[in-house]
Amino acid sequence: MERKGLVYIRIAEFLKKIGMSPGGALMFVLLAVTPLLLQDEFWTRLLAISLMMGALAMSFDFTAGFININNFGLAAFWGLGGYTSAILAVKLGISPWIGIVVGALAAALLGFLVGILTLRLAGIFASCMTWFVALALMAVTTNWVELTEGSSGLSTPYLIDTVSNLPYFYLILILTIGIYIVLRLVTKSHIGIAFKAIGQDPQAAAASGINITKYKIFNMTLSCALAGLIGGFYAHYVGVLTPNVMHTKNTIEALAICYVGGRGSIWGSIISALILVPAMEFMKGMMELRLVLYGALLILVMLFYPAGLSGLCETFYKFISNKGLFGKMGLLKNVRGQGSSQSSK
Amino acid sequence: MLEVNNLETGYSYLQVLWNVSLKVEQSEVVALIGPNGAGKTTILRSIMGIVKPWKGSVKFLGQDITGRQTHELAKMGLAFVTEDRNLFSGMTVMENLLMGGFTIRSKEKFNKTLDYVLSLFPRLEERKKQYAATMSGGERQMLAIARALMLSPKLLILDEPSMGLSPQNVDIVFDAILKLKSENVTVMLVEQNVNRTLEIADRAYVLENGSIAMEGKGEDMLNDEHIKNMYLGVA
Amino acid sequence: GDKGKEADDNVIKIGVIGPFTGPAARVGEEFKGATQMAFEQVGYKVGDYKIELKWIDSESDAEKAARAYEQAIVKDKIDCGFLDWHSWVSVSCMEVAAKYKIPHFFAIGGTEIVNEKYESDPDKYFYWVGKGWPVPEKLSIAYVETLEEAIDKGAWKPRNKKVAIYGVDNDWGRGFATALGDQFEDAGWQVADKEWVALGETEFYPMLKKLKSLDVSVIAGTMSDPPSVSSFIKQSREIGINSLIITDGLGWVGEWYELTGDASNFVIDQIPQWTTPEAKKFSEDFKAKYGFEPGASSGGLCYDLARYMIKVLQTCNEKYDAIDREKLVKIAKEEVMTGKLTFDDGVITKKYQYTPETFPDLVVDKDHYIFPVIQYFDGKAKIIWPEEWKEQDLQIPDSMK
Amino acid sequence: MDPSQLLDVIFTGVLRGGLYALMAVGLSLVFGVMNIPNFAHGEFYMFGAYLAFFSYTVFHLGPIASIIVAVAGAFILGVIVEKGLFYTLRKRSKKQWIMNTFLLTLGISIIMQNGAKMAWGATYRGITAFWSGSLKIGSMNIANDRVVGFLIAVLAIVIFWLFLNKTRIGRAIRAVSLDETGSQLVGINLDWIHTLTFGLSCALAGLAGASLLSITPASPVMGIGPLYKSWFVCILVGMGNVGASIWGGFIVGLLETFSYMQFGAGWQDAISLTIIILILVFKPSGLFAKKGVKSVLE
Amino acid sequence: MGLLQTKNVTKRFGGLVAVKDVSLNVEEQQIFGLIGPNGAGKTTLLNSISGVYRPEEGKVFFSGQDITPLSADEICHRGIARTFQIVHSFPQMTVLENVMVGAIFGGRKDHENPKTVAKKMLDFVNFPLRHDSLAQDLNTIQLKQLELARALATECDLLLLDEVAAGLTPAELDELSNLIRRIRDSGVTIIMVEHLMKLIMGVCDRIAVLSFGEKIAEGTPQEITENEKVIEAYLGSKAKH
Ligand SMILES: Nc1ncnc2c1ncn2[C@@H]1O[C@H](COP(=O)(O)OP(=O)(O)OP(=O)(O)O)[C@@H](O)[C@H]1O
Ligand SMILES: Nc1ncnc2c1ncn2[C@@H]1O[C@H](COP(=O)(O)OP(=O)(O)OP(=O)(O)O)[C@@H](O)[C@H]1O
Ligand SMILES: [Mg+2]
Ligand SMILES: [Mg+2]
Repeated sequence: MERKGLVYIRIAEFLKKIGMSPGGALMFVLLAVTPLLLQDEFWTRLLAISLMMGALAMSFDFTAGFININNFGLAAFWGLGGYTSAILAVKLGISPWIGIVVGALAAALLGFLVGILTLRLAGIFASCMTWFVALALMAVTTNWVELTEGSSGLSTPYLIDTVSNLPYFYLILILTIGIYIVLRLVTKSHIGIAFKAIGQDPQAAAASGINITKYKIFNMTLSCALAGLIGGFYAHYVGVLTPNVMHTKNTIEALAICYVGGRGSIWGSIISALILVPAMEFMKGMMELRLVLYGALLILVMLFYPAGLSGLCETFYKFISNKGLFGKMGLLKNVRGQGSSQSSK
Repeated sequence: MLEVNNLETGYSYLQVLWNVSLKVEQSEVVALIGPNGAGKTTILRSIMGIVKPWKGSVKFLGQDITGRQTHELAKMGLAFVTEDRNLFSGMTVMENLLMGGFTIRSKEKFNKTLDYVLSLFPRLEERKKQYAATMSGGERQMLAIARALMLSPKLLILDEPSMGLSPQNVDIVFDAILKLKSENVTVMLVEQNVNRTLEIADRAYVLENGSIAMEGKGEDMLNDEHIKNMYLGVA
Repeated sequence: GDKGKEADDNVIKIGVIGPFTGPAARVGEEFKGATQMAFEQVGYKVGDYKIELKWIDSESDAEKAARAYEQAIVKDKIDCGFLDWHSWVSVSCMEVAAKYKIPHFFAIGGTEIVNEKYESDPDKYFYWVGKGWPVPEKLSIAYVETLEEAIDKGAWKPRNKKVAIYGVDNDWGRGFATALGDQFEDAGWQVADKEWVALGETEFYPMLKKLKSLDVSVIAGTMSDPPSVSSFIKQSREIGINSLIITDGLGWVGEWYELTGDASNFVIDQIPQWTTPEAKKFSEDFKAKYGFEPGASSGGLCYDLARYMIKVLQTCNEKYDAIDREKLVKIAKEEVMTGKLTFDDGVITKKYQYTPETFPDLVVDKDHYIFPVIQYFDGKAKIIWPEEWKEQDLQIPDSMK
Repeated sequence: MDPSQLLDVIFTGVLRGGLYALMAVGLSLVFGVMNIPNFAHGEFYMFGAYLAFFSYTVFHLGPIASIIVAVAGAFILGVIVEKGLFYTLRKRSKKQWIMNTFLLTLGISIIMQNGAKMAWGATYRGITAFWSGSLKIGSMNIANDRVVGFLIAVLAIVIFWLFLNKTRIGRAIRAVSLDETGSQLVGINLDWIHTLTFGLSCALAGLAGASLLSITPASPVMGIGPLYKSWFVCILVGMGNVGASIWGGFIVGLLETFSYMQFGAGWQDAISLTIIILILVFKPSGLFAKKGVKSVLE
Repeated sequence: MGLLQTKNVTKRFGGLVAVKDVSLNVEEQQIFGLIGPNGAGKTTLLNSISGVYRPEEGKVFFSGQDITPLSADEICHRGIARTFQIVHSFPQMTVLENVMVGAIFGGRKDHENPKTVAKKMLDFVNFPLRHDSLAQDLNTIQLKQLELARALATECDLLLLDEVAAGLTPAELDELSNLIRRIRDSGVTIIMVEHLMKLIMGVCDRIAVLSFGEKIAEGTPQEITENEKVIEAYLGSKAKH
């Protein structure tokens, strides 16, 4: 018993170090084996896409939930990553594996510039600035036909020469876990506190010695880089890119996932993506009604539980721990207690 | 005129007031004093319907006004100058006063009130065209009181009117209150400047930890040991 | 795997891809109506087989379409696929069809990118059996021929041989208009200007003023969405454009005349017509049934292709006495691609036929797949080309004479 | 660009700007007074267009009557939405108000778009013209509908401006936009003003949709374009600044027409957006914003 | 030469000259009072020192170095902390985290554990509530204490206080003056803006008076109370101290 407990604590400590709670790790493990158990291409694909949207929503959350700028242009950075990688592969024959990284760098560069552009802006103005940049980027992508093939679409090579979805699933799973860990580590560190301080009161943040410029730009750059990375994956998974990937409706999808998941938690985005994306898929037969329900869901969440899923979990957790339910399971309480107080920051 | 009976209220789950009862009679200046966070502002807010009372009732001119909406109360003649002033910062001084007279329909009456208010605060007359946002703290306070007076209120409620004002401006505010008193305007006043407040107040209540701890005449209070220790400081 | 056959042996499931929701939902509705009407005629039966249609909503999005398609294959276990719209949807779904070796018949995503993909690996992408719409340049040549013929015959003396090209800014518009421009140039015309217009744009005054000042004899191009196309026509009249206007796709949507009114007089279009009695009947039946008028090249073409599809099923049943996925692939290879199995009972065009040379495109010529060139007058279309269908000569507005 | 062309550009830009201004005024008003960044504004535009279409073609009302029906209908729908949703949310919690209401309007937009598709299909419902014929102005013929549409827009804006500035209720709306508690304390019924404001904003959008029916036929997704454009305008001049959004409408209209002419239709978005971005870089809170002064009207 | 010097600082807003040609010299370990009528430019002067605004003319020297061109956070790193007249806090963070922000980002690199610093500072200002309460649940006075603790957590050498006493009862004022002295005794120089004469006269070593942006007087409390100009412009004839 003792030994087992120790091992458990060791694992929990390691997980904590990389920004994960035991529950989260368990979830990822479960996710990893699901396709093997299901043996179903459709499910594998659905899960891969859900993870991809979850990862995108996480990078959205990284700005929206921390420095309080809703990046309405996220889809354009996503698309920029995809297009960069695709163009490199198609026009110059560069391997998509390298292309994806270059795509992420390109998105990071633009993110850096947009970070500078939004420096002096606050709230809805900053969001609109990112949005306008995105719309302009989309217009350029559409019109620069020599490079992008415009709206005819650009046929892209596949990342992995296989007919199975499984390798893609594992790739995006690894990407998602990686992104999750990076974002959690950053947001749990002092940098995360700086982000939140800037998001909540920039003037006080500056007076407390936080270099707003540095942190804001860092945040935008990282968030956009991650979106670009996921974009590269997308481009070489689907096999065709049109400027439509940059459309605002894709940003809105990520935004909705993030908000339903709960802002500022990072993990809420993954959970809500894993619920919302499949749910939308299974309601497909309902045609427009499905989207009406989707809209209604957004409204209900905002009306009755704006803190989203993660907020709900936290309330629930507080409720349980107040009742002392975990008290009886001493060990569990210790570890979980730490995890949760971290995540509430 | 105003009667608060057994009022209890708070914010979300936090109860702030316990069984508060107080009264203001016609043409009185009634002061409400107490330490920070005692709940003075909360009492005023519940009178004005900004915070909903959980228990108890508020009566004004014999009518039960518990839980009425703020704008209805304003129409009934209750004017409230809040701690935060709540000015229309994007409007000029003149427009703020114009809005203060929102409930006055008669042009004549409006002009009369305006003249009266401007005569009380000549500084505002000079600054007619300035945006409220660009005025300094003292000027804003004057404007807030002036705007409240534009309602021709039956009862004027002031929440810490001298807070953040320079001594000169504090004088102006207290002079104005005295002037209002001499013109038989009923005033309910929350102040930290206890000394001067008790000097001009007919009666005063002391609020501590959400309930009324003391009640009495202004002058009597000035000489009370407890008050001296707690609120007048070591002189 | 051979999972497709575990279900009821006597049911053939066909997955119909279409943009049933999203920005092109209107096309999706026509797809649905026309496909249903075709299969109703055979009572959803071919031989002993019951036919079941599965609607696969592409939402006009490449990834969503591929996912939906994969779901239909894996979960609904469709035996074959049918139709689609948008080339990018074709490109991503081709991959899925190849992966599961599901034959997919007569997709309408027509532009070059689809052909390129097919040609990159014909064996792999063969499962994308034939396109229901050829690459734009094969069709658009008819316009140039029509005008050249008119000039040759002296029916029209253009003041110059300048043309301005315009197109809606998407795969279709760019592909079509570029091809058209090239064809005009090949015929000795000068392309004075090219304009790309955002989808849904309804403001053309600046562009039209520019075209007017260029003094071209012909303004030719395409726009696929009704608000744009009707605004374009109306505004060109308001501006007083003194050129022949070719608007490919004006008639694509049923209500065009309600939107443009008489501004559409003299406009030239190339579009399948409800010419034959059968065609007219289809259009009327459709309207009676679904409450709106089908466009000939979405609803009508889809109707033909659906009946071609039925013919494929019937042939399969006759030839092998059974229908399943593999047999359909065989039929595709042996009958459809070779040009043996054709469909010549269409309401839109004479003959649908593929040959190994043209594949994945249809044979496009006057005897096969060709749309007549028409000119509109008071909401009616008059065929002005080809010769044998011709109802009248090309008319030139008085102002241009 | 020769002078006559320049004149055309200005003309078209102004015509176009009228619509943008009309839409932007409503958007700006709701943001200024209620702090709601309304992403469903375009859907009320669409709703107005449908109402006008059915009134005109099915119930055979005259053009003016059809437009009035549309305006009234959009107003009523706006009132219902406000009372049902925003009012409810306001009573529940005002935390993170702007972003929460943004998502709320997103939901409304999705529901209205798809609801319209369910109810009326994806078919385009349009008319040739309310007032057929055209007006010759200089070298240009301009369709009567366009001229009338423009006049309606200008008239509506002028009336609305007078309403906000010169009437008691209009001033109350402005006051609410500046300080809610303050306005209650001077006797303004906040809930009533909020509902009225949202209704009016929707009515303006409905008016735009209805009066332009002959140019853009009614369809479920028709609101997206005008929505984007009105957002451009509002951000350009400063969100919540109703007065300036009138000018902003014309600025954006002209900017677009100009880049359209110079660089071709496809590039107009890229060019005009770039210019807007540049302006924002140098004037971060909008062209007409005054430092430290939040104002609905100037 | 003192710790902080402003040399002919002028700050304008459009046509309005909020601070006009003001020169101050604040010695180390001094409590320096800044008074003046409402709108005199006191807050603006503090803003110009702390980097919120950049003065149009004049220079600010701190420990002999020119800090005029620095940004707010750089100035904080140099060792100037401040509180705001209208309190600024991070509403969705806990009290402890609020103060930790100051400790982490404002302090010198080699400080102790930020959490310890934060706790120490909260105790120092006698913060009355639990440290895990959210800042958004505090009242104004508690917020002011919180802000003070956050400013102190940056381990500053110079502390700028803008009307921290507004709204306090006399008893609380006594406590505050003690606190301010204790801060000074810990080695921090203080510039405070205040309207409450009793407090100012009680704790300040030196006082400057602003009126319409200009410095009209400077001296010991005694000198200020007796200065005719000050009485006319600020204290008012009724002042009885
Ligand atoms: N909006 C609010 N939400 C939650 N709690 C509040 C709110 N406003 C005040 N409180 C709490 O209610 C209590 C009473 O506050 P109130 O403002 O009425 O006190 P006060 O006597 O006016 O104090 P002061 O002299 O500081 O103005 C305080 O503990 C305060 O923290
Ligand atoms: N951002 C600004 N824009 C325009 N004017 C301003 C701005 N900030 C301050 N002012 C003006 O500058 C002058 C000085 O203001 P400041 O806030 O410094 O006064 P103060 O001495 O702190 O007054 P108080 O004691 O009332 O706080 C005032 O007239 C004020 O209206
Ligand atoms: Mg109070
Ligand atoms: Mg100040």
